[in-house]
Order: sequence, then structure tokens, then C-alpha cells
Amino acid sequence: MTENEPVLRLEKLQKYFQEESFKDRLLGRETEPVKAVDEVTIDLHENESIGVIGESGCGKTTLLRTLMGLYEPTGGEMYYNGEPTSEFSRSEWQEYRRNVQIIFQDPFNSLDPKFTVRDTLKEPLQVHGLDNHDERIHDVLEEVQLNPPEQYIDRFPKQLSGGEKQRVSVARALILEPEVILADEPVSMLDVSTQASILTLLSDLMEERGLSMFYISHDLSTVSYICDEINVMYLGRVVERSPTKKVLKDPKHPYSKALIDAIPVPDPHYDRERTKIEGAALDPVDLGSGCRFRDRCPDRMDICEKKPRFVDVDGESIASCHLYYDHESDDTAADIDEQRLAGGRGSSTEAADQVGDD
Amino acid sequence: MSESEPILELEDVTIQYRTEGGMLTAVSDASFTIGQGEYFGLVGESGCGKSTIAKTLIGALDDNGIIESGKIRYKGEEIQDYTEADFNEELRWKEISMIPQGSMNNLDPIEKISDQAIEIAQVHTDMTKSEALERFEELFDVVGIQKSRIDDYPHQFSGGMEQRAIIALALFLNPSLIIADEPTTALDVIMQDQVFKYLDEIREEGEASMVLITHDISLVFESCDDIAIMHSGQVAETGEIETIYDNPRHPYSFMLQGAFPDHRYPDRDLEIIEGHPPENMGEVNRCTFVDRCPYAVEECSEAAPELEQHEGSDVEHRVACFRSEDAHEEHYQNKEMPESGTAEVEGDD
Amino acid sequence: MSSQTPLPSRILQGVSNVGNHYAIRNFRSGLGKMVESKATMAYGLFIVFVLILGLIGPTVAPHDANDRMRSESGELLRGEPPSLDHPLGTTETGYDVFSRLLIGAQPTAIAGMLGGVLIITIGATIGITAGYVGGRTENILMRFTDLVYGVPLIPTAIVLIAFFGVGFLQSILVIAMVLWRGSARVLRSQVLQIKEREFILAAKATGTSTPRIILKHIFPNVATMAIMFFAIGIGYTIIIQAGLSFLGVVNPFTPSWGVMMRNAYTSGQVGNYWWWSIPPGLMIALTVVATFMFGRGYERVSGGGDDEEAMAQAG
Amino acid sequence: MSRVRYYAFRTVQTVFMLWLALTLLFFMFRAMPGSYVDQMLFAGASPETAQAFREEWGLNDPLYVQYWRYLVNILQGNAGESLEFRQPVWDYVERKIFNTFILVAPGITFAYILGSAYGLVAGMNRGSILEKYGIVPLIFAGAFPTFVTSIFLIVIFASGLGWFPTGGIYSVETRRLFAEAAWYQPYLTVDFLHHAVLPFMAVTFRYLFLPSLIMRTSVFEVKDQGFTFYNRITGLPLLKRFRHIAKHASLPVITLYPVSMTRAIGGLVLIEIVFNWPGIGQALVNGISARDYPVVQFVFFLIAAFIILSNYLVDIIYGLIDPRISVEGE
Repeated sequence: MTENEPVLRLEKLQKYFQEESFKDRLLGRETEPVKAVDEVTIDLHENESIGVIGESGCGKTTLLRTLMGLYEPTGGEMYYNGEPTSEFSRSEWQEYRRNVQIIFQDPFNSLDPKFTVRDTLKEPLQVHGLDNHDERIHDVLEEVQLNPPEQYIDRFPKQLSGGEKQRVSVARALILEPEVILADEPVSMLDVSTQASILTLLSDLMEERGLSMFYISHDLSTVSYICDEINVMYLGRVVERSPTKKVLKDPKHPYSKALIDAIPVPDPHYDRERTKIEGAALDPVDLGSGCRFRDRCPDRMDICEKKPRFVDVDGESIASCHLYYDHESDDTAADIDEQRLAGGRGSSTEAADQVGDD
Repeated sequence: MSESEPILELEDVTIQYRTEGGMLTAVSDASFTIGQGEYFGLVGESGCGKSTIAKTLIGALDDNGIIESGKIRYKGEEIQDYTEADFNEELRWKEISMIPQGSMNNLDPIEKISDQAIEIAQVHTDMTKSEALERFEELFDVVGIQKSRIDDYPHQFSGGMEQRAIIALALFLNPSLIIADEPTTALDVIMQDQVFKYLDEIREEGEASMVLITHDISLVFESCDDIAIMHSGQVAETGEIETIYDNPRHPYSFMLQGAFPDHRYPDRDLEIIEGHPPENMGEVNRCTFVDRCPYAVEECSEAAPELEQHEGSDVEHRVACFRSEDAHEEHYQNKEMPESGTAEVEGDD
Repeated sequence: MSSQTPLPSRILQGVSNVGNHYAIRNFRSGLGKMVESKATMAYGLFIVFVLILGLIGPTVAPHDANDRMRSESGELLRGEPPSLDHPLGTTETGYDVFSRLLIGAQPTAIAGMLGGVLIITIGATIGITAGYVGGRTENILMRFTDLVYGVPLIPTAIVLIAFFGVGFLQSILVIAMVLWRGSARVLRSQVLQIKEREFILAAKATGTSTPRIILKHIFPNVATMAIMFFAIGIGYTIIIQAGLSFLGVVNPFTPSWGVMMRNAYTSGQVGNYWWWSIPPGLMIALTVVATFMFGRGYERVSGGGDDEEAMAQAG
Repeated sequence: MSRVRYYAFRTVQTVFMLWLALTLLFFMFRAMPGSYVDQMLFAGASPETAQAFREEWGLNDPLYVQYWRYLVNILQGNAGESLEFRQPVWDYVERKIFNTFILVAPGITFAYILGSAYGLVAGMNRGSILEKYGIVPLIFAGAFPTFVTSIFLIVIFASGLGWFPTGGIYSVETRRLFAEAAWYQPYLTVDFLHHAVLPFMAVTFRYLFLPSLIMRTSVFEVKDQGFTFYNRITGLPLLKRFRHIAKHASLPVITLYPVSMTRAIGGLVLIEIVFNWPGIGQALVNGISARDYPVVQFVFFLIAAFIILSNYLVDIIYGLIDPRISVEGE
């Protein structure tokens, strides 16, 4: 594994759902697949925290479940420490499942109502055959500030507040000393006061344990406390990738702009313009090959019928939008992911020549 | 009814729920006033009693709920003892209408939206079917939905669209007061902004006043004139939004605003408020924020603080805290005053 | 645990660990809750009473099932109304109704328990597998369940038993082969809901094996509903088994309550000797009612659901 | 997926199911040990007569020939010959079908109307005595095995109080009186009603608790939905709100109605035996003991067909009431 090989790398990852019901097969009708995740390329390096932001239905949950190994990718590849997961053996998967842990959004559903806190934390240890359970459980509960642990260890989920339940979820994710944490909007269901404490807890844990984090959310106002870099996702595709502070101050892709401009500001003196975007995102089904935001985009052009490439806009932000390059003449602005993939690793040449619109 | 008379006044209202464990007090001694055409924000964390107040104002308190004490005056009329029938004949939808929680199923899924509108119109007015449809089409236009879609079924609408149809229905019989209870909680941020764009347009017309109930303080700061911050059943502070933002006096107010992320200042540390709002049984004679408040003293747990006008400000600004002066000093010793909104953010085109 | 902890305390701790084991704990909490609702307790006790009767009935019965009762003068007591030494009188052919009632408890108890166990085992296996595995297996299993739903129970039972032999056990097997359908369908829908909840996804994501997830997460969360179906399964088996023995389709010699009703009816004296048909009929009915009400009560108390639909599906 | 295509597909599926039922029944009964001919031999008939009988009924032809002939006959409405009564099955069974139907249809319908009414009222005032305890007697009635209820009814109302006959469909005089009259005449007499009361009660008791339980739970579920709250705050009068809830809550009950009907036909065997009611249940039991499998087979097919058709009917009704269903198809 080369030295700066990312812990987790997604390379043109695709996940399609073929809702073929018995009737369609009977009548021989070919149904269009739902392209929930369509050619997503993201690198997650050691002790780095990447955010994936998008509205509901943009595919971030499908992406997360693929990362969790619950869904089989339909296309593209997912690399863990340089190894392609499609060729993983059972033991390699078990190793993956130990090092990649998940924190969920809904504190009320992420803990088994029939398990006490002790049972919840003990199960992962039993599954991976680690010993001295009580000691590990005690330490991890202290680490998530559920002090004194004895007071919480034998409680059932219904005897815990929302914030406390979320801390137990974080403890469960930490107890196997993982490399990567997948966080599915961990604070969006909590009240503002508890939200701040969980965000601080997560960022402290990142430092202390050198964790990498994959953080998905629909709420851009909290990401700055957790993520170093943001990928804005729309209908299964990443439309912009740039450092958090940069995207908040100077979003490039029209959709990122719309998302950020629409966030209400807690300041009565600041006069924010309302969004100009109309309508709602459609289902990611047979949208053709062009830019998927074209039907709602205020800066729409005819060229948008063609699939935009990923281009480096200003050395920091990368966006897939025709505003930032002339599609026809300028072929040099090849898809940046293709460049990096081709350049970064010589081996998979066939990935490189899938350039241009499909 | 003179111009100055407020449209809604709450005076020391206490609302309780009968539960196995005794009388759960959801709201205790809440008081605030809403003037003509005014947009009033009611903000607080979950469980602070704001939804209870919303339901009480339209007479739809749950079966086990009772208005234990206090006065509610709507256009000078006391309505705290109104029965279901009184609400139906005099207030519902003609005077007070409501935009319920943002979840998807306020409309009957197996009936056309237009039929449901006609049913409401025919119950309260003597509009003919065509008049009602015409009025409803006009309102669909106001909230940005094609007129042809009034005959659709609710499941054919997206989240944002159904919520805007609900707003159209709320405006249907020209009410004087609209209660919006977390109208956009279940919606994405762009859809939420679309909904508030139409709410602003309605505000320009200035006839109806509105009570906006939400946990998101930024919505109130952007769309309302006045605000009341509630904590676990008690009104902590009320006043105009600029006053409360520039000069918060109740510890919960300045800590809450400190805890609210603002994407324009990503590096600002978020304020952490320990613990969670307590549930109060029976008589509440203490400040419900006492266990979470770093500035609490003995006195705070012996009696419920009264909502008094804060001397410092010449505008209507009332606080319910025994130590609001020193708490304010202690809090802002080490922090500079919150940056006012006028400071432009560089690079903002 | 370091080795020098004395053995007894380690055993004690072992016991307390077992006591703390989630299954025991769930059962204890279930029982605890059940005590709260007096009615459910009463029905539960009645079922236990019938089961005990099933065990000791034949030994306790004052007379043998086929003893003909004779008065002192040796004359056959036919159709005697209830008296001191024959609390429930005698049948047209002189048998003691009370003894036959006690003896008849055994086949009913066996039928109920066996039927209940079979129904819940088949129903749970098919329901939980279909719900958890999903995809093609779920489709096949559920289409099969729908097919079995279409099968009219009593006519099929009659045909199968009439052709495959009138054995007592065969009849219970046939009933269970049809009655599992209700529990399968409801348990499947419950599993479908549970398997999408985040704590299951978290367990899968950390590599917990499927059998362990089903055993540790799915079962406890479905147990309440399963117990309800077990209780209702007992009830329905008793109803149908009694019905079949009443029709004479099941071997009419083991004196179960159904057979007693049949003999009373076919004798033509059902109107006159009320003490012959009413007691067995009442015992069947009360046992079945007790299982229904206990099942429903238990589910409401611990499951907390008002899900009566499941109970109606059980039929 | 327009409605028409959805209904077309459902119709094709139903016809397929009917054919499947026919085929299954055909082979099931052929596979049964102990055929009618064995019964004859057992009863002392000589092998020659048995052989002649087999010849006459074509039982020696290869199975698929028999199957084809069986299918063709069914399509032409000829349900084969009753071995025991030497008359077409249809003539023997036709009147019995009507007798069963005249008992089940009103019984179940009445149980459903009463049960739904109780369910609605109980559902609307949750926690009241009626809701909490009103359901218990219904469950008691439902839990009683049908033959026990029937016998108790006879013991109390017939032989006990003598208000009703102990069985049969109409008295001997009525049969003699209407011997020549049209087949439906006797059913219009008071005497018939007098005979039908107790069996009718037995059916209603057994199936009353099902719709009550389902309607009550369904009303609870519907009341949790947002639109019931919305109807209240928009100031609709109680009656209009009640109509909305009732319309929604009755959907699951409507789906169960035909299913209960089919189960009742199966369950009616016991009531028919106890009340000596000449329906298809009785025909089935007698047919089985006589191994007269054409009759048994046809009665079985009738029950299976009724189940398949009622499920089909339910899907159509559901599609008409609930717009969400028909648009998405399945």
C-alpha cells in the first residue's frame, strides 16, 4: 500500500436499483433502473474527514449503505487501503467491518429496545472475539462522557435522553477501535443544545484517535465543525468538491450556491434573498446523460444537455458544470478524476478511457 | 376594534395534561401579545410547550389536556373557556386558521384536494362550489402551484408542494390569525425557503397576523417581527427580534443563540448547554432552566421568575430571570458582543 | 475474573449472569407486566388448570371411562340427572359424565399444546425467514402462504383425515399444516419492519452473523407476538380438533370432549340430557376463550400494541 | 400503469388460479387411496361388476385422457356424475349450494354490519367502558366452536323453550305443499324463516368479533393520521369528520369480508350437520364417507373458486376506492 494511499477510495462507484416486478418480466418490458449513485469518486485519507451533503433523495444514504458493505456496487470499485472490496474474502470483509463503523441519525431506532447499554456494547466485542469486555465498555463510556459509566451501563434505551442515546451509538462505533467512522447525520434529530456537545465530541475523538470520518448530512450549517472537505451531491452525482470553508464562502456549482443561499441565518439584521429555485428534484430515473440539475438551474444553457466534466475551477474547488469550461473547444480540461485516477495509479488504464459523455 | 388593540393576548396561561403520574404541566404562566398584522415567533427546544400553545389557540388540545388557569383574548374576546362548538362557529378557519406540522399527511389521501377545500368552504360560508373553486385556484397561484393541479390527489404532490397547498388552504377564508406549527420541519432547505418566500408575500399584504412556532431561531429572525423564547413551559424572554438578538437578557436566550450554528462564521465555537429540559409535574414554582443555567442561584429554585419589562431598553422587552443583569455581565466579560449582521462577509458576491 | 476469586462466588456470578441473560430477563419482564393486568392472569391460570387436568385427569377420575354405572339394585343408570355420587349425571349408555369429562381433558390438552407448538414453529420459521431473507425466497414462501390461506380448513381436514387415517395425531398434524398461515403472515410483516431499523443495519455492518442477528435481535422483538399466536394456536387447534371429532371423522373412541358432544348429539337425547352435552361444550369453549383472551392480553400488556388485526388474521 | 392494464392482468391471474385449482383437485383426488370402486368391493360387489363399473366410467383410460375429458366437461358445465346417486353432480348439488348461500350470506353480512358498527363506535371513544370491555363478549362468542354454539342454541331455544324447530330447512307439510311449486317458493315461507333463525344466529355469533376487532384497530390507526386532526381544526362538524374516518377505516374490513365469507362456507359444515341443514357442507361430509369423489371434488372446486373470485373482487373494490393503489399497480 503506497504511503499516501487513501484509507477508503471510491472510484466511479455506481449503485442502480432495478425495480423489475414480476409483471414487467411477464410483459417483457425493460424498466429503466433508478440510478441512486452514479459514478461517484471520493478519496478518504488517514485522519481526514469528508462530508457528503445533499437534499433527501440525492443518494447519500445509498452511498453510505454501499460503504457499509450492505449493498453490492453495480459498477465502479471501492478500495479499502488499496484493496478492491469486490474481491474481498470473508475474513477480509470481517476485517473491514471491524475497522469501518457506523453512527446513525435517529437515536430512537439505532439501539435495540430489548438490549441494555452493556448488551449493545458487548455484542461487537463478542462478534470479533475481543476479551475483557467490562474494561473496554467502561473506558469507551467514559470517552463519550457518559460519567459515571455504572449509572448508564444497565439502562434500557427508553431510560436515556436523545443526547445520551446518541453517545451510546458513538461508544458502540468506537469500541472496536476502528479506522473509519461513517456518520449518517448524527445530530440532525437532536435539539440545538445537545447538537453542539455531540459535534464537539466527534471532532475531539477525531483528533485523539486519528480517525477518518465520512460524514453525510443535509444540513450545511453544522458541517464546518466536522468536515475538512465537502462533496455536494445531487441526484446520485457529486456536483462540487472543495474545502468546507471555501464552499461555504464561495460555492461554485449553481446547486451548491442554491443550497447555501437557502440556509436561514440567525441574524435579524442580515437581509438574505429567498431562493430562486423552483420545483423539487425528480427521481433519478432516465434523466438522460446531461447535467441533472439543468431543469431547475438558473444559469441553464443548451450545452447543459451534455454531461459536464469535473474541472478545477480555481485551484481549490472542483465542480462539474459547463459554466467553468467550454465543452466544445477545450478538450484539455479532461475530467479531473480521470486525470488523477489515471495519473495517480498506472494500473487501471481502462478506467481512464471512459472519458467524455456516455 | 381599534387599530392598536392586539389580536391575541395570553395572560399567565397554564396548560396541564392528565397522565398516570399526575398533572404534567406543559405550559406555566405564559404571557405574550400579538398586534394586528404582526408576525410573532415562538421558539424553544422540543418539549417546551410551544406546540401545546398552538393547539390550544385553535381549540384542538388533546383530550387529556386542560387550560388550568390564565386568560386568552382573541380580538378582546376571552376564548380560554370556548367549547368545540364555539370554536367551530366563531373562530375556526374564518378567524383563526392553522398550518400543522410539516409531515406529509395533513390532507385526506383518498380525496381530491379541491373537494376537501370545497368541504371547508361550505361548512363555514355560503360560497357556491364554483366560487370556492375560483378562490382556491387564485390561492394556488399565490403559493406558486399550477391552477390545474387543484383536482390532484395529495399523494401526487411533493413535500414542499403539499405544504404550500396547506398554506393556500390556511388563507382560504381570509383569517385574521394564522398559526404555523413547525411548517417546514420535514422539508429540505431549498423547499423550506420556497415556502417562506410565499409566506413573506402574504406578509406584505398585511391583513393576517401569524404565530410561527419552530425550534429554528434563524427562521424567526428572518421572517418575524417579535419573538418569545420558551424553556420547558415557561416564557423566558419576549421582545422585538432585533432587541433580543442585540441585547439578550435571559441566560437561556444568549446561550441558545450561542449554540446556533451560523454558516457565515464557521469557526465560531458553539455554546454547549448541559442537560436537557425537565418535565414538570403539578405547580411550577421555580425557573425550569435552573439545573442547566451556569448563573443560577438559590433564589432561582424557590420561585418562578415573573416576566418583567427590562429597564435598559425603551422598547417592549420582557425577561423572566432574577439575575438577568449579572448573568449578562458574567457571560459577555470574556466574549465580545455578538457581531451585528451588517459586517459584510468577504467574497460574498 | 482473576483465578483466585473463590469458586462459589464465581458460580453465583455465573448464575446472576444467566439470570441477567436477555431471554430470561424478557420473560421475567413479560410475566411481571402480566401480573399487572388481572384479567390476563386469570385467563392464564385457567389454561394452566386445563393443562394440569390433562395430566392428572384420567388418574383422578372417580370411574373408568367405559364403566357402566349401576344403582345399588344393579340396574343400569341411563340418563341419570346430576346427583351426589354422579355430579354430572350419566350418559344414555350409563357412563359417568363427570369421569369422562376429566378423562376427556387429556386429548384436548395434548391437541392444544401440540397444535400450538406446531403452528408457531412452522409459522415463525416461514414468517421470519420470508421477512428476513426477502427477495425470491420471500416471494415463494408468501405465495405459498396465500395459497394455504385459500384452503378451506375444515373441508380439507375432513378429506385429508378421511383418506389418510383417523388417528388422533394425524388430525392435529393436518390442522397445524393449515393453521400456521396467520402467524406466518403477521410475523413476516413484523420482521420486515424490524429488519429496516438502524440497530439491525448497525449489527450487520459490524459483521454480526445472520443467525446471531435473528436469535439476538429479531426473536426478542417478535417474541410477544409469537407468544400471542402460540396461545391463539392452542385455541384454534382445540376448536377444529373438537369439530372433527364431533363429525366423527377423527377416531371416535378416545373420549375427548368433542367425542362426548358427538355421542350426546347422535343419541338424539341432546335436548333431554342437558347435563351430557353442556359441560364438555362449556369446557371446550372456556378453554378456547381463555387462550384467545390470554394471547390478546399478553400482547397488549407487554407488546403495548393495539394490534388486534394480527389476532383476526390468526383464524 | 393504467387501471385497465392492472385489472386485465388481475383477470388473467384469476383465470390461471381457477385452472390451477381444478388441476390440483383432479390429481389430488386421483391420488387418494381407497377409491369408490374399492368401497364397492369392500361392500361385497363381485369383481365383474366392479370391472364393468370401471369400464362404464372410463376409469381405466390413461390419466391424461381422463383429465382432458374432465376439463372439457367442466367448461361445458357438466360436473360429472355422482357415483352414488347416479345423477349429474350439478343437479344433486345445485339446490344445496343455494341452501348454504342463503344461510352464509345474510349471516356474515349481518355480522359484518353489526361488527363494523361496534368497531366504529368503540374506535371513536377509545378508553370508554364500551371500547375496553365491550369486545370481550364478542370474543367469547367467536371463540365458541360453532358446533358447541349450535348445540347450546338447540338445547336452550329448541328443545328447552321450544321456540324454534331443532333442525331441517322447512317442515314436512311445507315440502308436501310446495312439492310441485317452483323451486324457490318454499324459501319465501315463514316456516323457512322459523327454521333459519337458529343456524343464522350460530353463523353471526362465530364471525361477529372479526370485523369488530379489525374496525376498532383500523379506527385507531386512522385517527393517528394527520388528516383527522386537520379535519378537526378546520372546524368540520362531527358527522363529516366521522364520514372521513369511517371511509378510511372500512377499507381493511371490506378486504376481510369476502375472506370471512369463504371461511364461513368451510366452517358451515358443522352448523349444517347439527341443524341438519341440506347445504354443500353436508353433501361434502356424506360424499367423503361414501368416497363419491366427483361430488366431493366439485364441492371443493366451488369453495376454492369462491375464494379466488372473492380475492379478485376485493382487489377491484380496493382499486376503485383508494386512488393510490391503482396507480402504482401492485
